[in-house]
Amino acid sequence: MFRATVGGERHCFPSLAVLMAEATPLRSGDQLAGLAADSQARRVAAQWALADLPLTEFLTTAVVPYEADEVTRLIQDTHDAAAFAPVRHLTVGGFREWLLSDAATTEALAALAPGLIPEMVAATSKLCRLQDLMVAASRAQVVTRFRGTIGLPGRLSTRLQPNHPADDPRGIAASVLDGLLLGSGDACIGVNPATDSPERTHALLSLLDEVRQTLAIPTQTCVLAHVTTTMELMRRGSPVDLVFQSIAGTEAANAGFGITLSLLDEAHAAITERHPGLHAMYFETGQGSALSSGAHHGVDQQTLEARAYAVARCYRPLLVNTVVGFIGPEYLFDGKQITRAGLEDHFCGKLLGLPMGADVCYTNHAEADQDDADALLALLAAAGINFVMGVPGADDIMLGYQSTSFHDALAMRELLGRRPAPEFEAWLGEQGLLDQAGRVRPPGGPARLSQRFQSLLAAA
Amino acid sequence: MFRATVGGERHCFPSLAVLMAEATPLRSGDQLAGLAADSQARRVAAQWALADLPLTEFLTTAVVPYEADEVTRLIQDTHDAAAFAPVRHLTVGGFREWLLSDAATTEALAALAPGLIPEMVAATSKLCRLQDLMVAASRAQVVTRFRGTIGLPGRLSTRLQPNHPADDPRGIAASVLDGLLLGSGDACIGVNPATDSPERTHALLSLLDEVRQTLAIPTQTCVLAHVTTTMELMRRGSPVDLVFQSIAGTEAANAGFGITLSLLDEAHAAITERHPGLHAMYFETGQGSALSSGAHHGVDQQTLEARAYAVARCYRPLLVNTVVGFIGPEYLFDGKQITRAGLEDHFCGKLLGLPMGADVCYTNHAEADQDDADALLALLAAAGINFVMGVPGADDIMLGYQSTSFHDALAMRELLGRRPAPEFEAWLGEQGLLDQAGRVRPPGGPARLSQRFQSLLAAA
Amino acid sequence: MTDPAWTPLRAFTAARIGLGRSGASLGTAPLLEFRLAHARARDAVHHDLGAVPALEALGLPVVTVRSRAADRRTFLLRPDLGRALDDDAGPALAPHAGAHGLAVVVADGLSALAVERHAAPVLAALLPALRAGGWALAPLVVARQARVALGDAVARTLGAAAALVLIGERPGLSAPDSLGAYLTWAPAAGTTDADRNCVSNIRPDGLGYQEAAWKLAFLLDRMRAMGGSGVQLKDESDRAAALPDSVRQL
Amino acid sequence: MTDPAWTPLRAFTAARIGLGRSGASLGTAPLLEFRLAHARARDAVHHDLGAVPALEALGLPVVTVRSRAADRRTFLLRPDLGRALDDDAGPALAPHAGAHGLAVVVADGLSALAVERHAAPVLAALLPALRAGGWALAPLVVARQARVALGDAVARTLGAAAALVLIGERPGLSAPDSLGAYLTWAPAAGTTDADRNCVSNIRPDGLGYQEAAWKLAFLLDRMRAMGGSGVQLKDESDRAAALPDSVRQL
Ligand code: B12
Ligand code: B12
Repeated sequence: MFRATVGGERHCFPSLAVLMAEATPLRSGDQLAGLAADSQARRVAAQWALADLPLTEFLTTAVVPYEADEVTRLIQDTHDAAAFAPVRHLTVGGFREWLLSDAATTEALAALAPGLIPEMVAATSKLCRLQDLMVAASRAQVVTRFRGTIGLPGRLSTRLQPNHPADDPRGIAASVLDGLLLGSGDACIGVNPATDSPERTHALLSLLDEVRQTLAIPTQTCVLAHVTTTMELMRRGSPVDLVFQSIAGTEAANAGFGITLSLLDEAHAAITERHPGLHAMYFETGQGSALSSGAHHGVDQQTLEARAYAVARCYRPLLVNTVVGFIGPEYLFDGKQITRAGLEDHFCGKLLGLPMGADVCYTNHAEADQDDADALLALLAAAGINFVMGVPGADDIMLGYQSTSFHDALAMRELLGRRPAPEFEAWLGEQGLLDQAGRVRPPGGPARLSQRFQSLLAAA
Repeated sequence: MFRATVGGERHCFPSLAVLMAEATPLRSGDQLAGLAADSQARRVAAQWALADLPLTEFLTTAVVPYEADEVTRLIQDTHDAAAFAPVRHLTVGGFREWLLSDAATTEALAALAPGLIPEMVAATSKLCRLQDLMVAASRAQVVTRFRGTIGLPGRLSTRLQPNHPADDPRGIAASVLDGLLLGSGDACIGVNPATDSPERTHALLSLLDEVRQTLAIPTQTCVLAHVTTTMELMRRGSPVDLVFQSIAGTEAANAGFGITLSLLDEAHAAITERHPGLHAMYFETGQGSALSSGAHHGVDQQTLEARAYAVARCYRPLLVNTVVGFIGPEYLFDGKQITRAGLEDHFCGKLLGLPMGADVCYTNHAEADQDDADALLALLAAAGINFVMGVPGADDIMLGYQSTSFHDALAMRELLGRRPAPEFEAWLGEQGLLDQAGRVRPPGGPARLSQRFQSLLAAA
Repeated sequence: MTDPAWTPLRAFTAARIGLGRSGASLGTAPLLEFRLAHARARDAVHHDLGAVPALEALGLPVVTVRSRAADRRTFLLRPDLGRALDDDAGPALAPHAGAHGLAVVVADGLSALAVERHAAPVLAALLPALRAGGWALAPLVVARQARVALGDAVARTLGAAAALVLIGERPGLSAPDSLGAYLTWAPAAGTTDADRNCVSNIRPDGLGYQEAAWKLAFLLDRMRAMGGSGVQLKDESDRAAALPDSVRQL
Repeated sequence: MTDPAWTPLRAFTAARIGLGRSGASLGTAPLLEFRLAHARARDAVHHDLGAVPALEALGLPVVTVRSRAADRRTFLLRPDLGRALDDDAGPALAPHAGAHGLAVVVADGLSALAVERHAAPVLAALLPALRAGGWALAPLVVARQARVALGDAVARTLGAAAALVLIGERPGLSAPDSLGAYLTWAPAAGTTDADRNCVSNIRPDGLGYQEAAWKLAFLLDRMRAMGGSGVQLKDESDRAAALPDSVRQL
C-alpha cells in the first residue's frame, strides 16, 4: 500500500503497479485499460508518492510477478548491483534530480546503465516534464557499430524504409534510390515485408544486399520479417546483416508476437557467429502492444514499454526504435500524447543503455498531423536521438501510416547542425551528393547514381 | 473572387481575407469569428489557391481597406519596392520554396525584409509546416543594441519579468534578485505594473534603475505601463530606458489599446532623443487581441498579428514579443494551437525584420500544460528566437498565467548550446555566477549578490 | 532542496523565488508543487458559483441572472455569449428598473472562487463610502457564466448610470481566487474596454479589501464628476494615499 | 518542381519518390498534396459503410450485424467494444446457425471504403475456389464498427469451424481503401492474433484480387488440413506461384 497526503487530501494506492499507472501523464491506452488516474489532482498525488519511493523498492517489488513472467526474471536476474551503487540511496524524485545535476555526465550515465532496471527509469520519467526528458537523455550516449558507426555526438542517422504493398523489388529499389540520393540509410536500409512468405523475404534480402555491395555503401540492410523467418533464411544462406524482431515488455505479449527469450537467445547466437564483435540485432517496440494483446498484467503501457528495453539490451542491438504513435488513438490519442510518449521512450531507452531511435509517426485515425510529427522530430533530434526513419514523402504505402521523410531528416540535420554517420557521410561525399557546406544536395534528379542503379533495377 | 479545383472539387473564395482565413490551420479564434474553413479539405483547397497567388496581389489588394485603416496605409506607403524586386515574380507557394532554398541566406533575408509586407508573410506561413517555420526563421537574424546586444547567432536572451500583484517594490526586487542569480535579464528587466497609477510606475522605474546602476548590469529596464503614462513620466524625469506598448494589427484594435500611430511616433521621437542611435522601443503582441475588441474586419487573427509587426518595425524596436497563448482558449484552444501560433509569429516577425522574442505561455482555462510550453520553448530556441521570458517558477502571480522560468531558459541554453548576450555573459562571469564550462551555476543561495542587494531592498 | 536564505525574501512576494535546483533544472518538489497548483487552478476555472450568503447580508436586494453561455465549455469558447443576458434575465431585472446611479454586478467570470471569497468583503468596505457619496444603488446582481461586458446589459436594463462589475479573474497558480473590478460610465451598445477602468488583483495577497474599496470609491467619484470613464481617467488614488518616499518626491 | 527523370521509376511504386525539393525541404506542391491526402484519409476513417449491392449479388444470404461500439469515436477508442457483438446480433444470426465450415465476415474496420470497393471482387474470385474445395459456407455476415476479433463471435454464434474476416485496414495517404483478410481456425473465447493468419494490402495497387484469392484459398486449405491457424502456418503460396528467378533458386 502506497500513500501520499497532498493538499490536505489523503491518497492510497494499493500496489506499485497502480501507483505507477496513476502517476502516468494521461493517455488513452491507460484509460482503455482502466488504469488511469481519474483526476489530475490524484495523478499528482501519485507522483508525490512515487517521488518519495526509494529506488531499491523496484528491486524488491515486481510489477509483473517473477514466477509468471520471464521478462521480470530477466530484469531481476541480470541487475548489476555494483553499477547501481552510486544511486542506490536515492528516491525516485532524488534520482530525477541527480539525472539533471552536473554529476550526470555522459560517462556516469554509461557506467550507471546496467544498474538501472526499466521500472526505475519508467517511474522517473513519469515525474519528468518534457524538458527534463530531453535534457537528461541528451547526456546519455550509446554508440554502436556494424559497417557504420551510429550514435556519435553531433550525428543523426536514418533507417531508409522503402516499403511496398506487394513487396515489388523494383518498387522497393526505386524508393531506395530516392532515399540514398537524399542521404538516407546510414542506420540501415530496412524493408517491412508485406507478406508472410519466406521466399519473398529472401528475394528482398538479396536485392538489398546487391544494392549495398554494388554501390559499396557503408551501411547494413534488413528485412523486418519475423525472427523465425530470418533464422530459417540464415540457415538457407540468405545474406542477413541484422536480425529484426518486434518485442514487448511481458512474456505473454511476446508470446503474442510468437517469440520467447530463448528464441531471441538463439537468434542472437546465430547472428553473432556470423558477425562476431558487431552489433547485429534490431528491435522495434511501441507503447500499447501488450495491452493490445491483453498481456499487460494491469501495468501501464509506458512501464511495459520500458520493460521491452530490458529485453532489447540483452542482445547488444545495433538499433532499437519505438514506433511511437503507430497503432492508433486507442493507445496514444493525439499529437500531445504521442509527443510525450516519444520523449519518454527515448529517455528510458537511453538511460537503460540502448541505441535509441524513433519512428516518429501517426495514423490517420489519430488526432495528429504533420505539425505534431515536425515538433516531435525536432524535440527528439535536440535530445540527441540516434536515428529516425526515412520514408519517401513520409507516407508508408504498405503500413498505412505517416512517418518521417528523407527531407525531414535533412531539415533536422541542417537546423540542429547534425551530420550522418561518418562512414556514410564520406560515401555521400564520394558520390558527389554533398555540397561545399557538407549538406546533402543531389545534383538534380536520379541521373548520377542511377546509372549504376539501372542494372540493379533490371535485375530486380 | 479566388478559385481552386482540388481533387475534382471546385472551391470559390469571395475575397482575399476569406481566402487567407480559410487557408489558416484550425484555431478557435477564427472559429469564434466565423472565419474558419468548415472542413480540412476546404482548408487545403484554400491553401492551393493561396499558393498560386502572385505575391504582388498583396500590394494591390488590401485585406483591411486603405481608407479605413492607418495600419494598412502604413504598410502600403512604406513598402520598399526595390528590396522586394528579387522575389517580385514569385507566387506565395514559390516564395515558400525560395525561403527554404539555399538562396535564402541570412544576408538575403535581411535585404529582403523591407520589401515584404505582413500579408505576404502571413500567407506564406499558412502554407508552411512547423518544420518550415523553424527552418526559414532560423536563417533570419535581427540584431539590436541598447546596453547589451540581443539576437546574435548562438545566443538566447531573456526578459526578467518580476511582477507583483500589488506592485510591492521589495517583492519585485526579490524576484529580480532570483532572476539575476539565474542568469536572466539580458533582454531587459521588465515589470508589468498591476495598477494604472503613474506614481507607482515611477517608483518601479526608479527601483529598477537603481538596481541596474548599483550592480552595473549591462542591461535595460522597463515598466510596461501604457505608453501615455511612460511619456508623461519621461517628461517628469523618470529614468526610462525603453518605451513599451501593446500593439495590434488594425487601427481600431489599437484604438482599443488607447493608441494611434501618431502617438507611437511621438513616443519614438521622445525616446530617440533620449537615447540617440539605440534601439529603445519594446512591443508586445498576440493573436486574438483585435477580434477580442471587435476590430478584426473579417480578417483572420494570424494575418492581423503579422500586421502588428508592420507597426512595430517602423520604430526600430529593441524587443518585440508575441505573448502567444496569453488571452485564452477562445483564440488558441490548446497546446497544439499555441505551438503553431508561436512558431508562425516568430517566422513572420523575423522575416519582416523584427527582433522577435516570445512569451511562451498558457492560461489555466486553456487545454495546455507545462509539457506544451516545454515543447514550444525548445522549438523556438531551435529556430533561433532572440529572447524568451524569465518568470520566477514560470508562475506570474499578477497576470494569472504560466510563462517560462529562469530555469527553463538555462535548460534551453544548455541543451542547444546557446549563450546569453555577450555583455551580460561577461557580467555574470564577473559576479562569479558561471562555472568553468560557462554555465550559470550560482554558488548557493542568494548570499553573494544579495550583500549589495540588501541596501536596495531596504531602500525599496 | 530549497535554500533557507530565501526565507526572508519570501515575506515580500508569493512569487516562486529561490526554488530548489539541480543543474539548470527545477528540483522535484517545486516541480510537483507547480503541477498540483496547475490542477487546482484548472479546477477553479470549472468551479460553479455557489450561493454566497455574505452577499445577501449586505443589505441590498439581490437578483440572479445568467448569460447566454449555457455551460462552462461554451462560456470559455464563446465570450460573445458570456456578454449577453439570457432570456430569463429581462423579466427578472425589469421589476427593479429605475433611475439608479450605480448597478453593482457580481460575476463569476473565470473564477467563481474569487467571487465567493472576496466580493462581499470588498463590497462591505465599499458600500458605506458609496452611500456616503450619495450613490443611488440598484439591486445587487449576481451573474453566472458572465464576462465583464455583461454588466453593460445589466446596467442598461436596470436604468443605471454606471456599472461596477466585480468579476473572477482567470485563476493563476498561486491565486485561483483573484478578483477584478471594472467600472463603466453610461454603458451603451457600443461600449468597449477602452471606455472602462479596471482595478485588478483584489485579494488578501494582492490589493487588500480596504485599499481596493478606496480605489474604487475614488474612481467612481472622478467618473461621476467628469461624466465618463476609460483611458482618459487615470488612477491617481495613490497621490492621496500613503506613498513610499521615493514616490512622494514626484 | 518534380524531376521528370523519376517518371519511369514511378511506374514501379505508388511511394512518394522524386518529390520536388527546395533546400532540404519539400516543394509546395507535394506538401499540399500530402495535406490533401491526409484530409481524405481522415475522412475515409469516418466514412460509414453503405449498402454494397455487389455483396448481395454473390449468391450467399446476407446478415447484417453491429458491434457494441455505438459510434465511430467509441469504435476508435474502445477496440474491446468493436470486438463484441451487440444485443441484436444474436437473434439476427441464430436462425442461420448450423454446421458450417466457414463463416465469411465483411467488416468495415478502419476503412468502409476498402470493403465497399474490394470485398465483393475478392469474394467473387474466392468463392468458386471454396465451393470447389468443398467448404460449407455460412451466410455472409456484414459487420459495422467491427474489429477483426468480432469474426470469432460471429463464427461461434453461427457454429462455423473457421472464420475469414475481410476488413478495412487503417487508411493510408495513398490508399484509403486497403483491405485485410484474417483467417482463424476454430475461433474460441481465448483466441488471440497469434492464432490467426493475415493477408494484407489487398487492393489493385497492392495485392490484386486474383492473387489475394489464391493466397486465401491456399491458406484455408492448409488450415483445414492441419486443423489450426496462426504462427505455425506460414504463407508458402509463393512456392507454388510464379516466382522471380532469384527466389526460385531457394
Ligand atoms: C496495427 C498493426 C499491428 C499492431 C496491432 C495492434 C492493434 N491494436 O492494432 C501491432 C503493432 C501490435 C502489430 C504487431 C504485429 N504485426 Co501488424 N500490422 C498492423 C497494421 C499496420 C494495421 C492493421 C489494421 O489496420 N487492422 C485493421 C483493424 C480494423 O483491425 P483490428 O482488429 O483493430 O486489428 C487487429 C489486426 O490488425 C491484428 N494484427 C495486427 N498485425 C497482425 C499480424 C498478424 C500476422 C495477424 C494474424 C494479426 C495482426 O491486430 C489487431 C488487434 O487485434 C497492418 C498493416 C496493414 N496495412 O494492415 C500490420 C500487419 C498486419 N502486421 C504484420 C506483422 C508481421 C505483425 C507482427 C507479426 C510483426 C512481428 N514481426 O512481430 C506483429 C505480431 C502480430 C500478432 N500476431 O499479434 C504484417 C502481417 C503480414 C502477414 N501477411 O502476415 C502486416 C500486414 C504489416 C507488415 N507487413 O509488416 N501489428
Ligand atoms: C486577459 C487580459 C487582457 C486581454 C483582454 C482580451 C480578452 N479577451 O480577455 C488583452 C491582452 C487584450 C489585454 C489588453 C490590455 N490590458 Co489587460 N489584462 C488581462 C488579464 C490578464 C486578465 C483579465 C481577466 O481575467 N478578466 C476576467 C474575465 C472573466 O473577463 P472578460 O470579460 O473575459 O475580460 C475582459 C477584461 O479583462 C478586459 N480587459 C483586459 N485588460 C483590460 C485592461 C483595462 C484597463 C480594461 C478597462 C479592461 C481590460 O478585456 C476582456 C475582454 O473584454 C488582466 C490581469 C488580471 N489579473 O486580471 C490584465 C489587465 C486587466 N490588463 C491591463 C492592461 C493595462 C491592459 C492594456 C491597457 C495594456 C496596454 N498597455 O496596452 C491593454 C488594453 C486593454 C483594453 N483597454 O482593451 C491591466 C489593467 C491595469 C489597470 N488596473 O488598469 C491588467 C490588470 C494587467 C496588468 N497589470 O498589466 N488584457
